[in-house]
Amino acid sequence: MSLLKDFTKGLWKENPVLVLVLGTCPTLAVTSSATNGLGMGLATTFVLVCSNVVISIIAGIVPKKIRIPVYIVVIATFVTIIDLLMKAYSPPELYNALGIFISLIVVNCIVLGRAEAFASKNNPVRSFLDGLGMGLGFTLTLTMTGIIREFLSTGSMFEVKVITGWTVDFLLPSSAPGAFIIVGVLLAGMNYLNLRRAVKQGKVYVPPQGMDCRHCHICDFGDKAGGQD
Amino acid sequence: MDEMDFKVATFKGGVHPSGDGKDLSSGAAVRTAPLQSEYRVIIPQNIGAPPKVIVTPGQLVKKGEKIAEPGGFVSVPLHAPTSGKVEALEDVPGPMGVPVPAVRISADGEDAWCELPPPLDWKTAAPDELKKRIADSGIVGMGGAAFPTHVKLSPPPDKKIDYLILNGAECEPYLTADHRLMLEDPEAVLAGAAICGRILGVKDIYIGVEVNKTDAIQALLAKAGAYGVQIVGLKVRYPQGAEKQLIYAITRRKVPAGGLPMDAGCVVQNVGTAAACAAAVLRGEPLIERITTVTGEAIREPGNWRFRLGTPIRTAIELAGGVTCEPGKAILGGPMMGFAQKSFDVTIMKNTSGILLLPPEMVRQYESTGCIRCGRCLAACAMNLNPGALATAIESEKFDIAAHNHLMDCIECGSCAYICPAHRPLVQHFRRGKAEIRKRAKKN
Amino acid sequence: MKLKETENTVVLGIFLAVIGLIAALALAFISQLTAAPIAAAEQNATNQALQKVLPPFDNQPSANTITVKDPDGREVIFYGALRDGKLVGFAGKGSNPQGYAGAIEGLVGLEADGAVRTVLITRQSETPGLGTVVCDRKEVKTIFTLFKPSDKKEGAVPANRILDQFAGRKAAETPWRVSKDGGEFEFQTGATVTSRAVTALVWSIARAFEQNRAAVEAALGGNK
Amino acid sequence: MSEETIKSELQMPKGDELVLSSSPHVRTKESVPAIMGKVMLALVPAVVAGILFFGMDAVRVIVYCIVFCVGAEALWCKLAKKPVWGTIRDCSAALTGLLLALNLSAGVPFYVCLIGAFLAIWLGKQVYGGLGHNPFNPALVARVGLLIALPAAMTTWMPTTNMGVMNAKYAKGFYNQNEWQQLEAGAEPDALTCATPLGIVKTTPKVMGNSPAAQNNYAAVDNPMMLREYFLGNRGGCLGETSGLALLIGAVMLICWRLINWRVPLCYVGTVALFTGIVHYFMPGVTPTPLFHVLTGGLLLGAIFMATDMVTSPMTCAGCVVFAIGCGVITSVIRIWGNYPEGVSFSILFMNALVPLIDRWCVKRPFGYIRKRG
Amino acid sequence: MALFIVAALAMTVVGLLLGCVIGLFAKIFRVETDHRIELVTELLPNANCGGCGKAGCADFAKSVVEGENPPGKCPVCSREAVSAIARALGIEAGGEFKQVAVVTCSGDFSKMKTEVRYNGVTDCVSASLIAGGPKGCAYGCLGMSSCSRACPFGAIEIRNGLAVVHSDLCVGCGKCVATCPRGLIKLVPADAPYHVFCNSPEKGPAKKKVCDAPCIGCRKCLKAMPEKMTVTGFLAKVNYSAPAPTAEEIAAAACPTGCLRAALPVKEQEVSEVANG
Amino acid sequence: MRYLELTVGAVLVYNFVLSRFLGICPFLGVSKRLETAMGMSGAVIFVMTLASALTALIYNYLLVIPLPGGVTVHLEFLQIILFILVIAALVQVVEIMLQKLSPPLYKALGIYLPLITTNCAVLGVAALNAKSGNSVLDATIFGAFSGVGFALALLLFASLRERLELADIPRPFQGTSIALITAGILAMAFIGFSGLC
Ligand SMILES: Cc1cc2nc3c(=O)[nH]c(=O)nc-3n(C[C@H](O)[C@H](O)[C@@H](O)COP(=O)(O)O)c2cc1C
Ligand SMILES: Cc1cc2nc3c(=O)[nH]c(=O)nc-3n(C[C@H](O)[C@H](O)[C@H](O)COP(=O)(O)O)c2cc1C
Ligand SMILES: Cc1cc2nc3c(=O)[nH]c(=O)nc-3n(C[C@H](O)[C@H](O)[C@H](O)COP(=O)(O)O)c2cc1C
Ligand SMILES: Cc1cc2nc3c(=O)[nH]c(=O)nc-3n(C[C@H](O)[C@H](O)[C@H](O)CO)c2cc1C
Ligand code: SF4
Ligand code: SF4
Ligand code: SF4
Ligand code: SF4
Ligand code: FES
Repeated sequence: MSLLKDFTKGLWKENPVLVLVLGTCPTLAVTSSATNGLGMGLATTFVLVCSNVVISIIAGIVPKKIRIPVYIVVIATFVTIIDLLMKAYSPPELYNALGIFISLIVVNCIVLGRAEAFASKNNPVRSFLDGLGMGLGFTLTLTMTGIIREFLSTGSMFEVKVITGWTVDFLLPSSAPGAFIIVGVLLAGMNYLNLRRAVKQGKVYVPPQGMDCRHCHICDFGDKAGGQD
Repeated sequence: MDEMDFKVATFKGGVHPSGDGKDLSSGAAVRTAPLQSEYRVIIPQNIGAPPKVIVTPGQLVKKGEKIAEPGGFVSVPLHAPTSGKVEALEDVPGPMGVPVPAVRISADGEDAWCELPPPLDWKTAAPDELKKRIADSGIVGMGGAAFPTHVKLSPPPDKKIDYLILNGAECEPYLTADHRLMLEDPEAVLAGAAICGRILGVKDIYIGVEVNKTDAIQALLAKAGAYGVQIVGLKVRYPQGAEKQLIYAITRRKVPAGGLPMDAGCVVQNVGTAAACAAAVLRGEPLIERITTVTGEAIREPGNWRFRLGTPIRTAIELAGGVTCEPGKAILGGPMMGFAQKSFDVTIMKNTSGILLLPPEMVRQYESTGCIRCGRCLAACAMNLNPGALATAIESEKFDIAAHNHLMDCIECGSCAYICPAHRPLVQHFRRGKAEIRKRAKKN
Repeated sequence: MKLKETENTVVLGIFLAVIGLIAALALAFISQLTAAPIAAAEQNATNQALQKVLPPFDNQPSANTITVKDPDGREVIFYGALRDGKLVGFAGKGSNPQGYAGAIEGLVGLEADGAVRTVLITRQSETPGLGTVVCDRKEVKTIFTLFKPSDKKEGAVPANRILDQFAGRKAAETPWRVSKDGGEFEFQTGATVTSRAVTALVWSIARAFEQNRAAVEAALGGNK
Repeated sequence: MSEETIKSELQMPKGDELVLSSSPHVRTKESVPAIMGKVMLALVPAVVAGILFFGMDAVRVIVYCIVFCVGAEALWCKLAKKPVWGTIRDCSAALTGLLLALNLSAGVPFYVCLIGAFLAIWLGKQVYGGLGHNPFNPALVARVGLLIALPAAMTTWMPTTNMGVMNAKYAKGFYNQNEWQQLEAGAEPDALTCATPLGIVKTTPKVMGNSPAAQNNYAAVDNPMMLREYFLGNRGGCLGETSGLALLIGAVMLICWRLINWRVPLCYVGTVALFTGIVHYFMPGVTPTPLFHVLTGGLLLGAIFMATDMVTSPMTCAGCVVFAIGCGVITSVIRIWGNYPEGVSFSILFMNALVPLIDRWCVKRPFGYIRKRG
Repeated sequence: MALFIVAALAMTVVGLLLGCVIGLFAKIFRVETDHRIELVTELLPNANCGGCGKAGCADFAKSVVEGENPPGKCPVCSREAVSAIARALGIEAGGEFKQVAVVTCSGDFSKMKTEVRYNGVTDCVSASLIAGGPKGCAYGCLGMSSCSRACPFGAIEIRNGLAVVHSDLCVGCGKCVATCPRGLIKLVPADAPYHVFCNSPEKGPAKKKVCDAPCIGCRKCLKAMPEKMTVTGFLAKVNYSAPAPTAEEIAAAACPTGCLRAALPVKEQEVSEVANG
Repeated sequence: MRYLELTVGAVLVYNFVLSRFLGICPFLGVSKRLETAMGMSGAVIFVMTLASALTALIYNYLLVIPLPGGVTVHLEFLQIILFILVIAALVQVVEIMLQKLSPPLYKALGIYLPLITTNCAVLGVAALNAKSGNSVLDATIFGAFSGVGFALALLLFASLRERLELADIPRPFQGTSIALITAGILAMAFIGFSGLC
């Protein structure tokens, strides 16, 4: 049961992008098409799962003082691996479209965040499931965002025209400003659903106010800032 | 109009309320209200400590007899408005909507003065003696704030007072009480000015009068020389009568923010206050009556009346011939700064300069929209604040932002709310903001 | 003392070093493993473009090149395609700086006789939706064609109204101009500048070939 | 009146109609709908000019935009359960619609108006909470959004119905050669497009470099005769931007009604003139004369009606001046060196983003605060 | 092979270097921090409501660690969390019993006379500054949502012009008490079922004139349960330090105006509608 | 002229946040108050400049190692690891030193430093430098001005958000949602600068 929860929570309840608002850069940058979103999501999932497992194994012996550098080395290793693999085996268009964002998985807050918040405190199996869940949640969100942006701008999904009569491209959703706007609207939609659900369940819902550093303990910003932000 | 030998001064900002309603009552000579059978004298009538009642129910009092002692230095005594019996000490509707304690006195009809203190010769009497007389006569600022006058006349020794300024601007629309006073009894005003000037030992005494009251200016000018008082014409513009703006207009001095006029070497008195001082010094009469304008489009016979303190406004309306229609709003004071009332049982106090009844068609129910940031309030604010932004901050309960943006310097003149095309209740926001900020300051 | 709480500088250094060592070895291993596929993929990427514009070939055109100057003095790289040792076509790669937002780079496939075969724009920064309409060859799949067996020939490229009109033309003719300037080539309304630049680019590559034909054919060899 | 008559006629108030509200108890007669209405009135000359020059197409676009904008506003209010009429009544949606229309080419298809209306009202205004809360000018959010989304539709310009009045030698530059030949031959092509002066200036160096031919091209669009036509409005462009004359009439109306701060248009246009003047003088051939820059593009419309939008511009005088100068500089830079032929919308949007900072730094010193120095 | 060796060497050197540098710097530039504060903050609810009288949870945590406040001073914290903190720091839990707010007024639109039309800001503080607001009673609830906006837990609803506390949402932080300009919201023990819903000290007849359900000071309740009630002037109060009145006692008292009664039970559905606005 | 293009490009045309999508998390997270944003801006400019210089050194001199025997070893696959390690260590060292040496400066900047480690912008600038093969000087300038671009966007955005705090935003749009939408419109305005370099 709890193992199942470790896996499923990332999909919706603690969705890294829409609820925790982490890893925003790739969410915005590579979702101009569904394929790119899917590719990026899978690459991140790979890194997330591998690093989660490795870190949960070594967490017990890593000296506190160099915890972050060690984790980063682990993560960077897997990122380099996926980078090399994609260079070798993925379609070149995909690799080019994702560009430097593959290497930037290293600093994706989700990866380090899960390492710190979950993997370093739990056993490899749970860490694996957590990584997989979070990764798939991320993939799902990215793909969905990609589908929406692609569909709104050209009427196609995964480069397949769904609406055949759509001839004039509407380029706003696939442009840079459109990325911000579409993700913003998606977040609003998520908030709306949560609000509605809260009303049904008799609970109070507070929309996420942005990456709230007090709940992330990657660094001690939140504690030092003392809620001043 | 003949050539006038006074300068016309003004300040920056302000508004011109359209249709200032002064002509309704400016031609009506001051009449004295007949004696009423009952007066309810509200006890806290001054800023500062409320007076302490010294009479008990059933006690007989004479007109002008003290019924309350000052509650501290910043406080004044109260005097019986007529001779009669103290009926009760009770709560009555106050001008701010909350019940306030009052002394109810039923008149015996004789209206007999108590033994008044002897008149003083203001030219020879010691300043301290004059000041004491003013304090004992219960005189407070009659321009609105009801600040005890003797306190104003006792600046700390390190503050050198250079100018005494009498405020005859009466910039509020509709109100004509000061106008009539200056026109009908210029000598009382001038004498009061001279008395106060002597107490303070000032260089110059000015009376500032808006130039829409030329007859009053002429009347003052005719006698001013004898009292060593200068008359200054003021541009017609609201809030010309606000202390800081008046000082700036006349002396070009700026009262520092958070400071008092004395920080700029000035003392400002309302002309009515001056007249009351003159009455106290020259005739020994305490402050038991004042001139009040009863006006508004809903009043049948707008005019200026001399009312005893404690007269209900219902009586005032009755004296003014009642109403022409069911009023949409009853206001104590002028339309820009006065307080809306919900009861006609409120009684006249030392600072009640006007009773204004507006017909319903003039009282639009303003539906305010969001601030459109037009900046008109900014241009209108005589204090150079940004009222629109302040109100927005208060609306979203960011009081520290408001405080940071100098909310506390707002004089609540209402120019901003008058001019706002979105009809935002700016002043109401400011009152709330100030209340919250004061509450917080107290807590820390 | 537990490793986790240690603050000993040397231990910290060694720990990080060991982690680094493991990472380095792992990566070195993987990189060796992927070196060949990556090289192949890179080859593929260049060849893919060439494949699109050239007739079927069996050599490595990307290794069979010569650089010449076009009439305006800009460099054009020619790739030679051989089949069974015979020259079957050329691909010229050049650029034109007069695009709406910077230079436009293109690859033009030529038949052995110098007639334009296929035009491909390889790099541009034109306005999306305007200039890119001129440059992009995008395959439009729809849900209806998705499951149909593809009936396109080997090496065929998606159509583009502007780029396709050059096919079969030879440079020796009158100046190539868009119809707006009195020429015979169609242009994209709203993207005349791009259309002009593309037209000029193709023409200059075709002319570069005509003028240097001998040298190119000689250099790119093939036993005639 | 004697005491008796007073008594006999005395009517006392019952006090059941009393309204309780804060001082001041009198208010100005001005109101938001009135302001918006007046701005629309001031736009009437521009609308008339647009219709004169672009015919029924202009009417169509204007009607579409206003209807769609008001509709979008109503729809949002309905969905958000806000009072619909209360929001429509302030006329700001209608004004936004009108301004949006004036910012579009008269030839745009209806769906451009529809999308633009939703971009303006939903994205530009209502997500921020409606009138007064939006930090960006809604009409320009829509314009720029459309420019990114549908560049083809947004950069296809109609010629004015009066272009033929122009000296044929000059007018020719505006048409493409085919169309011009057809026109000369008396044919009626089914759709005519034409270039805008700024468009020609922007594309000229791309095609010809800084050559004598390019200078010729500049001279063809930038000469006294053409400038007069531009001033009257006889040129391609957005339907409301072409006639400098009509816009200036609007400006005079707005300034007389004290609805806008005259410093904004003055500083904006002045900065553009100065900037382009300096560049024109010191780097000949890079850009046309300042007067050309003032009279072409959306500068006058933007400076008079859009940079002055009170909601999205600074509140203080000093702030407005900074704002306008900033707009002017950015507009000039984009026009001279950027990819876009015109930078008015971008510059105003960019400066909109700076407004909170400007507002923070350009505050009036409250009365009684002592100057820090001296 | 060279690749392996060079790569391994490079990484080892860099790793060693960086590890040492970090360790060294950490040693040289050592600054002490108190980790207990972090710990306590984590255990606190992080609602930052200010109910403890501090600027927020982190601030409160600091004061707890410094011994200035007992952990129980946080009204929002669950008992378990409080004792966890106490255990962690080895101190007394302290604090008071759970309290909830109650709005001591019955004057909704149906009961209290509204004499005039109010035109202004919908905010109790603002309204009370204008002739005391539109409602007839100068002590009653103004019903303009100041308290419900102030409540960080969405526990107050305005119902027909009267504020109603949903006691299951209320945590007793006291924000509303501080906000109400009339001072008629009181913190009472969470388990007290009955309250006097009136706040006006005025004379009974005066109250009767403006309100249908005031406390008229008839003292019936005092007679029925002398030690559980107190009456001062014309206003009765429940004596919360005594055992709570029973339903029978309340019935026996038979409050003639019904201002002595139980707090309204609220349905869950309603609660969330309030909380989510 | 080249440097003008480099700088204008980094600040306006290819703004890190608004057109390259780098450093969005701190952009959203630390933009609620202008003062905080200013602190963050300073820290980012500082770290990005330093990190660009260091990583460019690594890229230019450490990744291709000529061995004595005429063999060159290509260590490009260690690029990511080396970059991020150096950045992390750099940030940590700077933080530790600031904390001790200059408490006021630490107070102003220090708390933002750790946030920067996990920020795409810094690694991104290193990766971009590597991708375009910039020299150390070019890389440093590019890094500094990319930081300035980040700072510009952050300051504009923070002041806008302070204004939005006071606006009456519909509930579902509150918080990050409206922040993203605003960033989108800001990005639209920045599109106008395209072509300046
Ligand atoms: C207020 C306003 C702002 C405009 N802003 C832009 C802009 O930022 N970018 C743009 O390409 N076009 C903009 N336009 C449209 C230009 O006027 C249009 O691109 C084109 O007409 C410029 O050439 P012209 O001046 O020769 O007519 C704007 C139009 C108006 C009315
Ligand atoms: C906005 C505003 C307008 C005022 N207008 C007048 C006025 O017209 N006449 C007047 O005597 N006092 C006016 N006052 C009060 C004066 O500021 C000042 O308090 C008064 O003149 C002092 O005299 P007093 O103490 O005798 O009342 C006004 C105050 C404010 C804030
Ligand atoms: C925002 C914008 C983007 C443009 N992008 C391009 C482009 O990518 N390619 C191009 O050739 N022209 C571009 N143009 C230039 C104009 O469309 C230009 O007027 C046109 O190329 C020549 O006019 P015509 O095609 O209508 O005859 C652009 C113009 C604008 C306003
Ligand atoms: C002088 C003036 C100029 C205005 N300009 C614009 C404008 O450019 N765009 C717009 O959408 N609304 C404009 N408005 C209308 C209104 O301010 C706008 O709808 C608000 O920005 C919406 O909140 C203007 C209003 C005035 C009074
Ligand atoms: S802010 Fe205050 S001082 Fe300024 S105009 Fe408004 S009420 Fe008057
Ligand atoms: S006058 Fe009103 S609408 Fe204009 S800025 Fe001030 S508050 Fe806002
Ligand atoms: S109702 Fe009052 S005491 Fe209870 S949680 Fe809300 S604000 Fe706090
Ligand atoms: S009398 Fe009591 S119950 Fe009635 S309104 Fe007043 S306070 Fe409320
Ligand atoms: S994902 Fe880029 S900064 Fe967080």
